[in-house]
Amino acid sequence: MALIEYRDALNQAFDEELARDENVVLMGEEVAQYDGAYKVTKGLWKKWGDKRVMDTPISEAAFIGMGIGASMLGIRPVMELMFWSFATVAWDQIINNAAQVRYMSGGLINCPIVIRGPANGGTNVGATHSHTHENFLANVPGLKVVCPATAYDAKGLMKTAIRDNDPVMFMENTLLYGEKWEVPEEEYLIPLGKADVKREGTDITLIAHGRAALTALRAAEILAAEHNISAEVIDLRSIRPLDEEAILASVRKTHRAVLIEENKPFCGVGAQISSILMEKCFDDLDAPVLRISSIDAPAIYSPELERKQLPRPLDIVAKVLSIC
Amino acid sequence: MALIEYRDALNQAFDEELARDENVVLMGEEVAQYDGAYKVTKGLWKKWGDKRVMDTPISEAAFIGMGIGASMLGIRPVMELMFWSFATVAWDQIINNAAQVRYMSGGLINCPIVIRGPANGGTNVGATHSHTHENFLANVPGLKVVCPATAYDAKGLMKTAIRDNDPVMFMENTLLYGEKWEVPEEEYLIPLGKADVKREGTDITLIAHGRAALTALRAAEILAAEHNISAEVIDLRSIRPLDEEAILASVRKTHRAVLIEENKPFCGVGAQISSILMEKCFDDLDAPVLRISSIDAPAIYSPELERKQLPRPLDIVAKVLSIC
Amino acid sequence: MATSAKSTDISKTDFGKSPINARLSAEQKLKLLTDMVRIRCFENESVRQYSAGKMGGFLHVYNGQEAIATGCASLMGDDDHMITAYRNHGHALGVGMNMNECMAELFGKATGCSKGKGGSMHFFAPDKNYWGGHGIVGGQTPLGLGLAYALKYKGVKGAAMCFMGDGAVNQGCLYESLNMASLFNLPVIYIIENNGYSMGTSLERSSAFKSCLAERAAGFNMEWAQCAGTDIYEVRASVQVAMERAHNESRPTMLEIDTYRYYGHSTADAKHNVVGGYREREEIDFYKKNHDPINVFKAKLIAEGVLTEEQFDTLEEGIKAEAAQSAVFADESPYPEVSSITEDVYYEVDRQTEAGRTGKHFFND
Amino acid sequence: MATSAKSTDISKTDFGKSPINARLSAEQKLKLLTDMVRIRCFENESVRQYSAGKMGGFLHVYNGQEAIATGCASLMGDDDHMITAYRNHGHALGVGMNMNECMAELFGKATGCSKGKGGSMHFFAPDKNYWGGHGIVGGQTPLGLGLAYALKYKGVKGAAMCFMGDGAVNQGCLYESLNMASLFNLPVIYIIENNGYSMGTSLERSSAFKSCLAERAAGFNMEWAQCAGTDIYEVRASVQVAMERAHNESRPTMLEIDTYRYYGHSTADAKHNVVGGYREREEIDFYKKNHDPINVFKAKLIAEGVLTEEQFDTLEEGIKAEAAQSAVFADESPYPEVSSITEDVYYEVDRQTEAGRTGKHFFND
Ligand SMILES: Cc1ncc(C[n+]2csc(CCOP(=O)(O)OP(=O)(O)O)c2C)c(N)n1
Ligand SMILES: Cc1ncc(C[n+]2csc(CCOP(=O)(O)OP(=O)(O)O)c2C)c(N)n1
Ligand SMILES: [Mg+2]
Ligand SMILES: [Mg+2]
Repeated sequence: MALIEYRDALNQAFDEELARDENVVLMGEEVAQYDGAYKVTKGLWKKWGDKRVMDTPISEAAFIGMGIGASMLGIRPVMELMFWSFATVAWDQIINNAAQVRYMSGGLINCPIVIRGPANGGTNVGATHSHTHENFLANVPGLKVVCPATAYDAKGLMKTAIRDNDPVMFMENTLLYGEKWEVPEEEYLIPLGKADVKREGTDITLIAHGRAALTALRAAEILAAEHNISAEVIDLRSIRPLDEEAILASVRKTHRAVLIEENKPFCGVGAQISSILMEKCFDDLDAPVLRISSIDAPAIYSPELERKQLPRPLDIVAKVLSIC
Repeated sequence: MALIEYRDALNQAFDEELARDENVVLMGEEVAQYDGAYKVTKGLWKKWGDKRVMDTPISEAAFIGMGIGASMLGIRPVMELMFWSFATVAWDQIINNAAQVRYMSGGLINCPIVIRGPANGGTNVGATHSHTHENFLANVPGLKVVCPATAYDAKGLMKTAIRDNDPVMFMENTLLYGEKWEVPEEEYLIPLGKADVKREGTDITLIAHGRAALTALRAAEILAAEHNISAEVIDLRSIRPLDEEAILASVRKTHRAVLIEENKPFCGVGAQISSILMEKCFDDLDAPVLRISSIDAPAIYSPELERKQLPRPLDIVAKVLSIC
Repeated sequence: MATSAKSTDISKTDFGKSPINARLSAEQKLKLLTDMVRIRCFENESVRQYSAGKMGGFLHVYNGQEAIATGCASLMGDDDHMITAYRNHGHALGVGMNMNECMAELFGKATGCSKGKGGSMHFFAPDKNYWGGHGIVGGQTPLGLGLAYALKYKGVKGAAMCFMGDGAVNQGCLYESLNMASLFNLPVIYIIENNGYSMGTSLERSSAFKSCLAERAAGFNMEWAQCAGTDIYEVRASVQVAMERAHNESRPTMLEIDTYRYYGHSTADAKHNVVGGYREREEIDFYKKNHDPINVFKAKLIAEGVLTEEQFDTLEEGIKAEAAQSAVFADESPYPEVSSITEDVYYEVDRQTEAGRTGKHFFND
Repeated sequence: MATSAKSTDISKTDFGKSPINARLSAEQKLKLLTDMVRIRCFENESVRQYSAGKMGGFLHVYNGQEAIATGCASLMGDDDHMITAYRNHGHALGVGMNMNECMAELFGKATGCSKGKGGSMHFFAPDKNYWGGHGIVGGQTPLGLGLAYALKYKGVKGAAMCFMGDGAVNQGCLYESLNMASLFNLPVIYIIENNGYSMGTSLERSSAFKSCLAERAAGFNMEWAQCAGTDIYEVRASVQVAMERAHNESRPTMLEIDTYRYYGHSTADAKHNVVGGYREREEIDFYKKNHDPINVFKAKLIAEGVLTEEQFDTLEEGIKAEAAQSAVFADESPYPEVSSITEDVYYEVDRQTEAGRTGKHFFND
């Protein structure tokens, strides 16, 4: 298996799907001639040309809406938001058109669109550029939400997302673009709605998604090495659909859980998982399920402090120790 | 005490605050000459004139943004969204400007704005017009979120919201505008962040906000009359700040809770409350905390069905009976 | 608004002589009239049924504007598409949807075009190239762009007509769309149905413009035009220019068509025809008397010898009966099952594909 | 882009003779030059410090555009205000912010103008009528409208200058704002700093327009103009017209000022000056050689006898030292405390008012 960057894994997914289906088209700001602000679409415009890989003006509402409209006629647009943060200006198109048009038409219209881009803090770009919308978007029935943590997952999930006939919100991470993972040469797909047990364990379950899953893995290593605690790490990968079975099975085994996310706490993904565990694992729990999220304030710019605003391995370790 | 409509209670609040502070101004679509789409601002344009009560074009992004900009210079705008659903087109202004400008300026800039309007389903206006954004907005540090259930609360909270120096998202309900409650003649204020125990009880705590609080009250009556169960009903009134103390005190007394909201379930307000109870009342609970929200799909138009999509008293009763 | 100075004044030009109209057969002309009357009667019936408490939510009717939807729909070929806002019954009937599925939708019945899920604002018929029916003001304008984009992508010679009201022109995504339409040479036709009001706000109180709203497109290097919406011949002639531009040059157009609505904004609008309301009763009467698209066209067809008064009465009677019958159909139709609330949310779940069966999609418990 | 056909070509008109410039004292003229040089030196120092790893995030510098912020700021009276996008260091220094607080902000230090919370894109100085510094493209345009609205509401004779780039004109809220500015007669001046590129996209690839972008305002019945941004005299003369319109008629203006950026979009932009990148090195050299606002003004002042080469060198040396010193200041300043992460979120909490002490405002535990 080749060791490749997260961005290149995505790039391969686009390239393969562009080849597979002539209705797939990539669009967004700087995705074509500039190769993408983060070079995720590098070389694709050169290879596939203007028709399949297209630069847009800085008009997120209109170009996301254009993608939605095109998808209604059978095009399969893969739309880049240079940052998911900029979805705020296209919010209406996503929430009211992509998510609702199938329903309001009684199932007559489909919207096979992928909206993608990085959604993360931690890069010192300030509050307006560091939003993580996965809890908002997964609240909306009609949307699917995916947050891959590794290159392998990113490629397999992206290919599936492009083939999915529902609108998929695909959240990448600028801090991961340059990280490398093993990715097979042969084609593979990863279903939406399947969590990945990234580490097996018996004493406690750490549930996370996106980059927080990697932070949880690091915490699990420390817990094993320094505290003799065996933590199971579940990477949700997809937030909606959600792999509830995997969550329940693990917690029923370990009887304890800590939920980690880089989102803000109030009504975050962790709140939803906690409420599921409350309802379905009440008698299985030996301790309260605890949550860690980013410190509850807008993303601070100061590099020194933003590092501390997001969950770190030792924050997780401390929470775990408080209930183990 | 006079028995007045929810809409008139709000109207009084506006009138009194317009009189009290010359920087208060009401703006929105049809709020002036048309008296408001739901007549909440009736008579105020006639009384206060163009300067204080102003109609805007159908440009939510720009007029909400205009209000935010004006508030930075000391104006205290009370902005109507004809429906809170239309906040989707002004999302960026709310999330990135109103919520973040104080933070990003290191506290140099304040944003004393109120954004208000009805936020509810149940009126058969379809999926795009029935959004309840309180969980989304309360996720954003920098914003405050208020959801009054009665005329009394609406007036007292609105007056406080207008005087508050932070941006307050004020969510009303078209189904309640025509309902009547007792409201004192003399001036009063209700602090943000104080829940109201709308009914005392000993066996279970029902926690809700907005119209769901009234549904919970009706359920409590049925529980008392037909099942001999004494339910305490807590109306959160304000979602952020949240009266955590009131929630904890009640559940530590009753040892059981059901959370009711008209929002969609995934990452709803109930998820947050459940996760708080998980963390802080784990040993006090005699049964899992359960949640009720609207049926997890876009708001259906069909009047017959939409009635069933939102939580009804008997839905609550059934949930309560399952754990009592 | 001065009731005399508007460009809805009957034009000096005889648009019946425009090639697109001159080649119409008598039958085709009667079809145009019939389609307008069908809209009028359907709307009247729906107002009646609304008053009788048969539906919920809003009802925005199209009375007075019939020449626009009918004229535009009549120009559509196999690869031409249409999308509009919430005042959409006229467009729906114009493209050929039947009264039963439309009335049943208003009643919230399972037999409605959207299975009772969309309601008055959300009629759809993709099989007739009709993409709705959208409730968020201006929200359909990028979708219209997307339809045009898809047509061009697929290499077919089609146009996407995207309608909006005079109030909707103040939603920003429209201008983003105009820029992209012009920049990318997309065959979209933006049509402003300017009925002079957005709810209770007159055009003058909501918009700043030079000669008209459509002229705003000029700044985006886009062709624009304005015409009157009284005479369906004029509507067809004006839209045809844009259609040809779309088909032959793949260039967009913004077209403003002046019109008038007889009813209030919706059935809830009590201020549209009362003293102290936002418009005078005389104004409404003026339009009904001088600019009614059905009366005007009827008179033309009688003058052309294509129609007699008696034939018209028969026609109208038949259509009224059809409309009344649609209410019976709607009334007798079943409501959707409660289980249907969570259907039509996800394609993959509805089809129970592998994807639809993987993971939890709904979260009530 | 043809490097010769742009309106940045040095104008035939001698704007030094415009009343607003003719009445400048020698001292005031030197102040204008000084301010431009201060921006240039600050930006050069910040690029150096960025390369040295002293800051995070993005750094968008203003080199090449100095005449605009400086010229505009020089026209501001007590009731005139300014707001702009993320390329905002020039405006900040222009209104009189000092280099220390700006450089410290870039370093993320507690002594920064925004206490290290805003970073490069978010400088603010309300005491100097300077409202930032905004990172979402176009997001500041409604805020600028709000500043103008507040000025009018309070009855003061002021203007709000709201800046944006040539890429930002394709955000819809700008057009909503233009309509409201014109409709409500608000004293706002929208200034497009057209540097020919939005990131890697040239003007021609992002926008459809007639003669220029500002002309789009015409459709909203708004005055508009275009001028070159090389000669600060021209900038001042052009902006002054809009200022007077705002002050005396309470009417808005859209003004497009042609300019050029020497560096990439941000320090992360590796494609702005390489073969196969989005612009040729010759183009950059052409602008530096023929349109550098500092060189052009320096030459004018020397010709006017207000300045000598030697004086300029001394001036520049002093400013370079000031910039270097600001980096020392920033470097030696402390980082904010971790506890400050949750400060400046809520006014009421920061002041520990009754409201700030009621209910739970933060939810980490
Ligand atoms: C974004 C948004 N804002 C406000 C509304 C409420 N609203 C519905 S229709 C309407 C007036 C629109 O007028 P116009 O565009 O002229 O269309 P007409 O009703 O005249 O056909 C308003 C304000 C909405 N649906 N969406
Ligand atoms: C809504 C939004 N979309 C995209 C971006 C990313 N972005 C930041 S600056 C920029 C280019 C803007 O160019 P222009 O307006 O010409 O300003 P300049 O950089 O030339 O000063 C882009 C695409 C953003 N910050 N906000
Ligand atoms: Mg209208
Ligand atoms: Mg630019």
